[in-house]
Amino acid sequence: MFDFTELSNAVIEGDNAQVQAKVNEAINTKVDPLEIINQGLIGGMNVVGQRFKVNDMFVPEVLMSARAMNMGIELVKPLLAGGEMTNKGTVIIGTVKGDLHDIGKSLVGMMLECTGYKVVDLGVDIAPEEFVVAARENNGQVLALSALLTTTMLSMKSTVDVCVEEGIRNNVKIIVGGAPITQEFADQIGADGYAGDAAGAVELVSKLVTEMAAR
Amino acid sequence: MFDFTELSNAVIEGDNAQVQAKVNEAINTKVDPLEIINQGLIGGMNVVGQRFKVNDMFVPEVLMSARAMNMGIELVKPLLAGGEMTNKGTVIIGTVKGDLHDIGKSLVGMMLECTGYKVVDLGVDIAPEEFVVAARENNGQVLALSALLTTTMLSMKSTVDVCVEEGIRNNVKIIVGGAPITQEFADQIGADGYAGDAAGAVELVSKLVTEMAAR
Amino acid sequence: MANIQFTELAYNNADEIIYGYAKKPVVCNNGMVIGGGTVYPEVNLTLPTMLISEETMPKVLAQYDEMIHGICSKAHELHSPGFIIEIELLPPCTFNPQWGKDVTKVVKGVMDEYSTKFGQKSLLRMTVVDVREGKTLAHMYKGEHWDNVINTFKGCAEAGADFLAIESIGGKQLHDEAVMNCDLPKAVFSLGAIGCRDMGILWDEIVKISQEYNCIPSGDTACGFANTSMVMAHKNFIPKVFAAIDRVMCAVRTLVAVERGAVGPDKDCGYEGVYLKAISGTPISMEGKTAACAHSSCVGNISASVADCWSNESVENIRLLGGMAPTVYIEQLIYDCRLMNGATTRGSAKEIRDILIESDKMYDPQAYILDPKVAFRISGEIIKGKTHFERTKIAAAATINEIRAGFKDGLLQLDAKELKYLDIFEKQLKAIPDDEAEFAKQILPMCTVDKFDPAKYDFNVAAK
Amino acid sequence: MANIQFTELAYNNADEIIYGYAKKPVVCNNGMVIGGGTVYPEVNLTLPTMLISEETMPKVLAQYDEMIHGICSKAHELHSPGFIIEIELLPPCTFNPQWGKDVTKVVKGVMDEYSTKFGQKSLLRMTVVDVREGKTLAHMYKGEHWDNVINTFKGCAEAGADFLAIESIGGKQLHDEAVMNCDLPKAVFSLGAIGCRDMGILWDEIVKISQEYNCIPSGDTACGFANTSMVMAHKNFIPKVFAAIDRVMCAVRTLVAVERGAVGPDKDCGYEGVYLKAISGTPISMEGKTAACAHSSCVGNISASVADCWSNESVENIRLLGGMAPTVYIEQLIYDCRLMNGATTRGSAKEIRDILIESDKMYDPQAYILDPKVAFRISGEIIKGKTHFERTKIAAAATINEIRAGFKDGLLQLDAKELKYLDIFEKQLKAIPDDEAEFAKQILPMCTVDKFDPAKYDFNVAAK
Ligand SMILES: [Zn+2]
Ligand SMILES: [Zn+2]
Ligand SMILES: [Zn+2]
Repeated sequence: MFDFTELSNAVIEGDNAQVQAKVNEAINTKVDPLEIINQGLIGGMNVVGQRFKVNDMFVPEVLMSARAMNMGIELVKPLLAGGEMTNKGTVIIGTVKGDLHDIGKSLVGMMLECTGYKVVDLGVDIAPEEFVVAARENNGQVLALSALLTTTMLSMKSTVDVCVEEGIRNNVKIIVGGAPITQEFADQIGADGYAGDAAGAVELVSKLVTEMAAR
Repeated sequence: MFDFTELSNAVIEGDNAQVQAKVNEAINTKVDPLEIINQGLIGGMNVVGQRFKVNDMFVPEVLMSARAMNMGIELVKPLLAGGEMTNKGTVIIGTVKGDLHDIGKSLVGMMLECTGYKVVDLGVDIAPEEFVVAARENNGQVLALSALLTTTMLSMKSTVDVCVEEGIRNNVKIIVGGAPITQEFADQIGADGYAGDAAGAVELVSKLVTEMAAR
Repeated sequence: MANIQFTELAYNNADEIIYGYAKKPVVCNNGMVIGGGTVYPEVNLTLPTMLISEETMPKVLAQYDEMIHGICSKAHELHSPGFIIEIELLPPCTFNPQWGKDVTKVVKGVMDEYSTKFGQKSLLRMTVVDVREGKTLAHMYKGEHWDNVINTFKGCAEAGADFLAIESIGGKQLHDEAVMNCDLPKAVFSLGAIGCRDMGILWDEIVKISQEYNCIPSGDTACGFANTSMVMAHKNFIPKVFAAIDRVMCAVRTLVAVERGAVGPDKDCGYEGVYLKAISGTPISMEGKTAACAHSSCVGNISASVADCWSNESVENIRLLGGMAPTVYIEQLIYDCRLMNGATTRGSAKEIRDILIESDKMYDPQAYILDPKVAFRISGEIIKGKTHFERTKIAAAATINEIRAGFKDGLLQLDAKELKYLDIFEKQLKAIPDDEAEFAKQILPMCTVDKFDPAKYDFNVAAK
Repeated sequence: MANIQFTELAYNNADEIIYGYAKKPVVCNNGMVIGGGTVYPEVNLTLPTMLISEETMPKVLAQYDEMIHGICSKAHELHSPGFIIEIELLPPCTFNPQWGKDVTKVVKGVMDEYSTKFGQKSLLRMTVVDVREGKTLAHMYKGEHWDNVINTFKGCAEAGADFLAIESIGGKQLHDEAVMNCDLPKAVFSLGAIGCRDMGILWDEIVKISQEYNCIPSGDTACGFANTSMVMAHKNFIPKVFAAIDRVMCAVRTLVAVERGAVGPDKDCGYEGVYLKAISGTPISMEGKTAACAHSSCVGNISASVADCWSNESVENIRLLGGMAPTVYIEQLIYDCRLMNGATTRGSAKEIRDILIESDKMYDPQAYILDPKVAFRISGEIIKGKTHFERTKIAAAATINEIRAGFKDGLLQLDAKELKYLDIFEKQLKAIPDDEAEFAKQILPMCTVDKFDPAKYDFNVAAK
């Protein structure tokens, strides 16, 4: 069996050159492409996620690792059979309409990527309709809405409402977060969950995606 | 016409002896008993209420005035024809079940008396059923509920609910007050009003009683 | 059973009395010493609006768990050398002693976790609600109400409370009436006769329980008494001088806990703690500006001048922009304490103390009588009294004299209405006979049974 | 138009820099002098969660009315010699300049009422939101967004604002990216090149409007910049030393307001105000422990050491046990200020200042660089730079040196990860060329248009 330790370590250290070298080495020794991704690349990224959670790594370091991982995945992708899953699911993330706060949302996206989800980051000031379109186009399982202003958190409700109107509400889980958001508010607007921080969001997404798979 | 100034002043000063002397003087000169009450006694008490509101009188002084007024009313009462109203309406007041806070509620009762209402003070720790019984027995127009604890304010809801069940909800206005209470909470539990202090409670009762009369 | 009679003050002069140091520091098992030189933050927290029932208890406990985690982690982050958590149980948690015990267990569990993980030192004060009131109360010292109070104390002690405390209410209904009517004799009776007697009985039990479970009997406050006056005065419902006199009279009552074996730190909301400290050397918790979350105050700074713990009184677990309110308040308290303790390290504690005193004393007689110099003088008078009744009377008289003198010397602002009431109270006070039994015979007929029922207190005029 | 180049510090030595006094005090029409010896409370308040729309505007205004009444009446009750109210407008009230004006009118109306009735002195700071961002932004200096900002300033000024302020955001998106990646060169570019340039254009307009309407151009803060770093560092997402370096670099940017004619008091959430005061003598508002309602802080006390106004940053109009939160917070601020001003009266202000400094400086580089002695030395370096770009680079380099020295001398605690990043940042900094145009040419290709679009800023590499 191929030893993925060095590849994983290269991801953890965000060392692009080393990731490239190790991925190519694995490809050349005919390792199953999916294993390269899951055990080598995502495996390393999981460690990064854990370390970040206990304050052992800073955000810039995690971002470097994520970039290294993604580069590795791009190298492997051509070898995958069509339709093979390289991720645990797809999360559409964005800051709701009227709100321009970027960082919190990006951190959640980053942590989700660490854990093996595909993340479609729509950016900030996203209208309900844009969320719906993105969910449809990317076959997203989870919509993650962010708001930092007490004046814009009400846009979250509109987004949930539009999902109902557009008939996609049963196909996606909707989660909300941001400084002024509470579990109570999440319940009120009919969201499926609330998380207080990026780590919580990851746990929540895992829980919801598992639930959906079990249906 | 009889000059009520001295009688009113005696009420304002809480001077029992002088109130007694002046009421008797009025009775002896055949002044209309209702006028003695309304112009002389309640007239003086209205001034007291005003002064208290602008911090010109302390509670003990108001209580002395109220006692003097009530003593005067007792002197006049035997002369009234049966059924003649000596007050603007009847307010049943009490602190709700589970709550033993007395003073705030007593102050509201005091201020209502100042303004010419009959006040039936049930005391503290009053069950919903007791409010209903008292409202029926005294033909009360307003139920005033007090709570000081966040854990007992929920008893206010039970009281409103029991009024509905017992079929008296349409005959009484229900108002709520106390430190943790808000207008929002009042709306939530289906009360007719909320007041933040004793003066506000008086205004609120006046408004509600006027509305009921207009029906 | 202890029965100490304090006939001398704990301090030789007022200048010795200062925050952070008490003549009789309380040494705790984890190494924290209250009154040993460091002022510790004491954070108080409570539930947001919610029902407490068998059904909601898991939610209730989850709330406490969340609050304590927030507090401990903030204290650790801000390098607090130690802190105290006070839980004032809500009535259902005393009516159901097991619930009070469960709360204690959860809270102490989190505190222990931070102690083990990070060496974060903390102490837990459990304050049982005195539920001995209401229509169903049969007796103050036996029956359901009494048993619930006692069993809740035992449960909290067993579950790991470091300090036991209570805001006892014997005589409170009568005192409420006294406040509403500014009836000083009735206040003297309710405090000096009923209240002190009640506290003696109650605190003998609390001290016994503390010994049994190896925790510390901390203290009582006149929350139901002088704080009622304080709130009424703050709203301009009664004269401020009544509230000031009432506060000092309450010192005699609150001191009974110490006479019976309580050792401190006395509870935060008892501003009469200054007198307790002056007389007995017991460390005290105090609250002021950083308790504005619970009530506005005219003693925002002066209350810190001789404090050994510094408290926020009470804050609900609601969300502010910066986080949950209990976490916000531990942060504020920690920084307040850093300032005071930093001054101690630099040798300028007395200067800070005097600045804190001067900040407030001029504006309100309730602040004025917290000046340790004033408290020292009045305390010196109080201890001359032979009985609680006598001491309570002396407390009132001495306070009236001090307030008058302070006004005359231009150290205290008072308007004409306040001055008028000083005269009224002086007259009321002089009308009280020296003999307690005689006084009781005079005043009892003026007390309705619903405000004070002698039978429920085993109160016997002749026996007094 | 003003264009002051500060080439000397306002102070001869660090020991002169102290709270309450600024070299260039701001004298207001009502007699209040900011930086003239008294620290004034500056209370900040905001709406609870609610929709702001044409329909809800009456409710919005009623909220402001309630908050200001509560604040004014508490300030009067507590004998505050004066206070400042800051309203940071919410975005809808800048997108609709008339709404911002209406809010100003209501707020100022209540303040005037208390001034007339009780002689209660107060000043109003209106902070317009910089809405120049988002998908629909066509240009920074023309079009709808720019017009809304300018018209809101005019509306607020006309409606009675005493001070105009803003937290401008030119270059913010790029800076966000710099923070996330701990990319010091990109931060230098966003602050020293883009931000400073943007503030020049913006503040020329604000100063012009202030002159026209006879109000005071107060200042800007790096809220969108260094406070983002601060929050990220507080969560352990980035090294604290990055946040400290970023803070000092921001001083160069914030100072641009003063170069263009702003006179202070600088806004509360700009901790770089310490540098502003050292360099220009402008009075500053600061926030610390009593702003825990808005965010936790590692500079709870040290931030007060040289403050001229003392703020709570922001609190929503929600109910605490003791009353509405804005009223609670003005009370806390008033007592904080009483303590500081009382010390000034007694001649012990410097002692208090030094206690405040020592309270925090050791625990965090962000606190360390607020020590006026450190700020004085770094400021002395900054003013040697000829351009904003050069000054920003110097700020970073000098801060790295000071932090390193502080650590070496045992004055500042830093763990190994922080020390490692000091080296990384030093290396990053050394890689930046001295020539600004060359630097811009290097860095622009690394900036995507969605984070920084030169065309929207009229940004021209060659012209720089
Ligand atoms: Zn209390
Ligand atoms: Zn800000
Ligand atoms: Zn601010």
